[in-house]
Amino acid sequence: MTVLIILLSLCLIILSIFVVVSRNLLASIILFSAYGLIMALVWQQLGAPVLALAEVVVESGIISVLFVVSVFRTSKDDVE
Amino acid sequence: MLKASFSNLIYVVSMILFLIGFYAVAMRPSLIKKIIGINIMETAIFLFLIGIGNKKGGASPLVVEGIEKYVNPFPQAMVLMALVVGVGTTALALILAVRLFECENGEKR
Amino acid sequence: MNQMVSMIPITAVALPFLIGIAIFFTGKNKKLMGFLSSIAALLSLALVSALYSMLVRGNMDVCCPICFGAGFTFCFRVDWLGLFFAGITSLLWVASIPYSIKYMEMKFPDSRARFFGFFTLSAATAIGVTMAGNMLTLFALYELLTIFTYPLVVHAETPAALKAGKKYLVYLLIGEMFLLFAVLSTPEFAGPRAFAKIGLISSEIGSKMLLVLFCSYIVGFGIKAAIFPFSNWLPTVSIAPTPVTGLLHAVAVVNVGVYGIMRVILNVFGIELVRSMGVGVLLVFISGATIIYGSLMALRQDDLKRRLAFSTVDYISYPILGLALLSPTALVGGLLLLVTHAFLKLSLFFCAGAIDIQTGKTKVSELSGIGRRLPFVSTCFAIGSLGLIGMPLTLGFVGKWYLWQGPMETGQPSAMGVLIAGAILCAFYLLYVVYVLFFKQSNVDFVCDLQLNWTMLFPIGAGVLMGLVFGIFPKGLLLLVNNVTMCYFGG
Amino acid sequence: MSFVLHLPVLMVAVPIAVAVLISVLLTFKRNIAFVLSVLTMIFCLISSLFLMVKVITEGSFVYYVSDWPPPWGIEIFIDRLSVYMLLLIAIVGLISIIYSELYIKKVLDHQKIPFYYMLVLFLIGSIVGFVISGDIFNMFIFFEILSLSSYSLVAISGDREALRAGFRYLVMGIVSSLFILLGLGFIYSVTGTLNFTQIALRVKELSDLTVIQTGALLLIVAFIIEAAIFPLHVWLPKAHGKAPAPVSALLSGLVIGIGVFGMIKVVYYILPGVYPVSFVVFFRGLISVGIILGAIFALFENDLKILLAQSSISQIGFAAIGVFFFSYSGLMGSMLQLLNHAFAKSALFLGAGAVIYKTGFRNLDEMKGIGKRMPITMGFFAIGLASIASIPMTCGFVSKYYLCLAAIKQGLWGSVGAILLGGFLSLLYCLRIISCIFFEKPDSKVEVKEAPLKMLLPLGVLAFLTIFFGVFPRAAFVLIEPGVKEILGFLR
Repeated sequence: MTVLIILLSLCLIILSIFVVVSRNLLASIILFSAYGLIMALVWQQLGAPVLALAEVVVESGIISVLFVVSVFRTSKDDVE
Repeated sequence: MLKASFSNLIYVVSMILFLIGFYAVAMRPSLIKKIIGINIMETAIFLFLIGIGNKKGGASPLVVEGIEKYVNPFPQAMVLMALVVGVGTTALALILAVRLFECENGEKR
Repeated sequence: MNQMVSMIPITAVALPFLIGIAIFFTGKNKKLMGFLSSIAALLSLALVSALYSMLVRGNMDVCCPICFGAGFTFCFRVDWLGLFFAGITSLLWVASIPYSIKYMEMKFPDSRARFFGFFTLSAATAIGVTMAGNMLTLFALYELLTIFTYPLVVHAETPAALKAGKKYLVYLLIGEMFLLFAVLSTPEFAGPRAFAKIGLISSEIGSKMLLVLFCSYIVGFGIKAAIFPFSNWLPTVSIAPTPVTGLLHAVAVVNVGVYGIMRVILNVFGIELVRSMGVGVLLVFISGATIIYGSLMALRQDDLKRRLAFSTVDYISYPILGLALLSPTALVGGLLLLVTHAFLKLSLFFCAGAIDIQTGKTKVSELSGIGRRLPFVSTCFAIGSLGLIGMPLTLGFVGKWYLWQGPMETGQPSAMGVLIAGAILCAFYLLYVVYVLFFKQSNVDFVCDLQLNWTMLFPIGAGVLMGLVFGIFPKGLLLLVNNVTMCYFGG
Repeated sequence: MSFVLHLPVLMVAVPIAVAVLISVLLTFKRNIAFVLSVLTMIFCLISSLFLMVKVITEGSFVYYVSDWPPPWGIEIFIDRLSVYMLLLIAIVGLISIIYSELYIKKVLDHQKIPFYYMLVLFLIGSIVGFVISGDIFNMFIFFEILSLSSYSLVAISGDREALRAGFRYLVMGIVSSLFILLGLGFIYSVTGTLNFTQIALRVKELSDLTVIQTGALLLIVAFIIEAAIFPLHVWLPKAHGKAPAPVSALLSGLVIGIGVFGMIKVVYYILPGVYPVSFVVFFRGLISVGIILGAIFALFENDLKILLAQSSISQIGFAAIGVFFFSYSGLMGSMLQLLNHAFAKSALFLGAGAVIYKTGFRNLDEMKGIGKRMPITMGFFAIGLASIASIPMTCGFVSKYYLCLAAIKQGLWGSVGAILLGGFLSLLYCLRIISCIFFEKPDSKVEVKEAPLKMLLPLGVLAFLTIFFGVFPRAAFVLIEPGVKEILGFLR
């Protein structure tokens, strides 16, 4: 179990770095929703299945949709 | 030393994620990126809180007969509430970002 | 009964204060405004004389503490030193009211309610400072005095006046910063009746800290008393209307500064401690420098009011010098000179204002030949000047007589030199004006289109007359001054 | 008197319930929003008075919402200081809402007006909740609601500058609330509880304090952001300067004061007095720099409302520095400064709002000589300035007096210098404003009349309160002193 958590954590860190560094906003949002899914997995491993479910719904669901909508209404590049 | 850092793995990871998120908030010019950074920070803290409540080999806090060792449910309840509040905050931030963008580009809808 | 008596000092401050606030709301009603201003002045004079009679009868315990909480007590108390200063201010306040009403009517007809409101507030606060029973009260009123005089300085609302106001505030507020520090560092500064005993500070707090405290106090009060490096604000604010320069900046405000220094040396530190610290010499040096500096600068001024203002810088240091010599005789001399200065300088300023109103001349070089057109004003100016220089038969002479004995008693020849040089320079810069007034031929003809009535001439004449009367019969005044010094030097 | 026990919860619940009600009525009854808000605030004021009487006579009490004791239920903790804060909140809240009516009608779109009242009520309800909550997590939740409504209120006018200011505020605010969350995680990990009294008990049993100190540090940093203390003040000037005037009054008068109150809670309740010296010295240094810098910024600012906001940075520094003196006088000064700032700064923002309402002028240059055109409005404004400049006979003098006294007693010469210099600079910028609005000749020939009575009255009440507490500081001492003594008792 520990190994799984280590792997997932590594994934989390790498994903989050990509999310922050990526020039394309749309790409970073998609990566962010993947990050949310992996985060949910970690939480499940840590004995919080209900929270994991909530995280999937909220982070990868509602918030990602909100992000995509706002990005479509603004610009797609990583500049202000 | 190595063993200690293994048991504290969750804390270390959450701190790293927190700092990455903080970098995005502080350094990236794009408003959307800042909001994403805020979300990363937020999830990092949730991870930290869940890590606090976790006990080795503890079951999730659902009462099932025969299990005596549960993880602490209290941090999980906190995270759930904070998660909900966080959605609201993110939504408001996005609304502001979109309005600001429209204002600056002279688009009125 | 005792309760009521103890309320008199605070009443003497609070009543004129409230009247001053009421004056703001008189608006266009000129009569009511004048009436209220006079009432305030008369009321404070009456209350101060009541206190004086009480003090003569030996009722020293006129004290009224208002405790708000730990370490925050306001207290009003009357003793000889305070009453001496309060008496001068209230007397001259009454004298200057008719003059200022007339002056403002002619010179600044706009927003007079504001002027008289702040004028009354300032005078009331200046009297309040002298009745303060502890350092906290003293500081609070001291700062209020600065704030209340600011609108008077900028009353003309010209850019030059605004600039002068800014300078005034920066100087005085820096001083108040030091003062607040010193006040708060003094143990027992806010206790009820803190001034009741002599020597609030024990020498146990360390000689370094004592010196820092002393210097902070001297800077704090000294800026208001216009001592040497900090004296430049005083000539600058002579741009204000003449009643302000006359009553407030030649009498009330600078006197309050001198009063503060006296309180610090006599009550807070105590003569003995100051003597053992050896800082008296420092103060002698500072006041000597101020005397020389003020006189030299006064010689160079062409603007009459500026010249008189520098003369104030010069003259107001005599009491400090008298105090710094730490001998009772010198202190008597200093206090007498303070009275001299208050009466005569007020008259001189009022003369300058009168000349300005009648002829529009403000520069000394333009004054030639005015002596014959305005004989009364010019004669008063001449007598006042002679009094300030210290001619026999004037109060200035009596004061200087006592002051001169100070250096002889304590053996400080440098102070002697300063006194001689000061007297000579004073004669030069004042008598030159008199010379121009009476003996210089005027090139241009001018018309006196206005006739001054008695309301303006009376205060001028009264001030000069007081200087003469007290000079010839100095006994009563000496008695009062001796009472003041006896509290600290013990006979 | 048992109904008094329920009042704290009602003071949170009623504003929030009314806010929801207003948002439901949003589409049809528009005018009712104002009336409802005023009634709500009057209710809050009355209940805070009742609470005050109860707490002063009988001491602090604990209330469990629907009788569930912690750790399951929500605990509400009312002591003398929180009652005092509640009174400030109720007074300033009521006054700003009354003032809002005319101002908001002029500044905002018609359909936004009920929305505005809804947000203000949310703000006030959540501030009350923040003050009375007995555990850190509830503090966090109320802090989030408080922040959300403040961001929205700052950005409500929808113009570009306001939106920018709102967004910047939002980013800083969220970071600050995340710091709270992180800090409470740290504290929870070693104490296993978030309840203030229980934490204080557990701390005594702990041998290693590093973790809990880190947690407390994070909480303090969060409140430093909220209170806009020096390096983290960047969001404040624009946010308070660009918001509608009554909102600025609420934000400047109450919300940043709440940051200081949070600090007091952390420093005195959670971890009473066990801080490394370097840590305390560091915070005092930061706050001192903030006091001076804020005043210097204000000295060179031209936009009146932004100037007032800059001065808030300096003024709230005075309140915050007293917290780190750990002494009676320091805390007295701090609490008095909160009172002074709540009343005087609100009066100033409302006064600046009155000028904007009447003339549209925002810059000091344009306001030359306006004191002669609207003497009563500007007279009240000048009283507020006097209090900010700590002139004797105003509340500001008493507070700064105590702070300086505390610093001198402890021999903290750096803080003494900062307080004295800060006070001096405050006097300078206040007199700059005074000389500009009263003594300079106006450029324009615009005819300006006095502000309407509905705006003058709130201003007048605030000006009266600053003078009242300055002339009779004992009235404030009665409220503050027992509370200060009580929390100083925790230190030992």
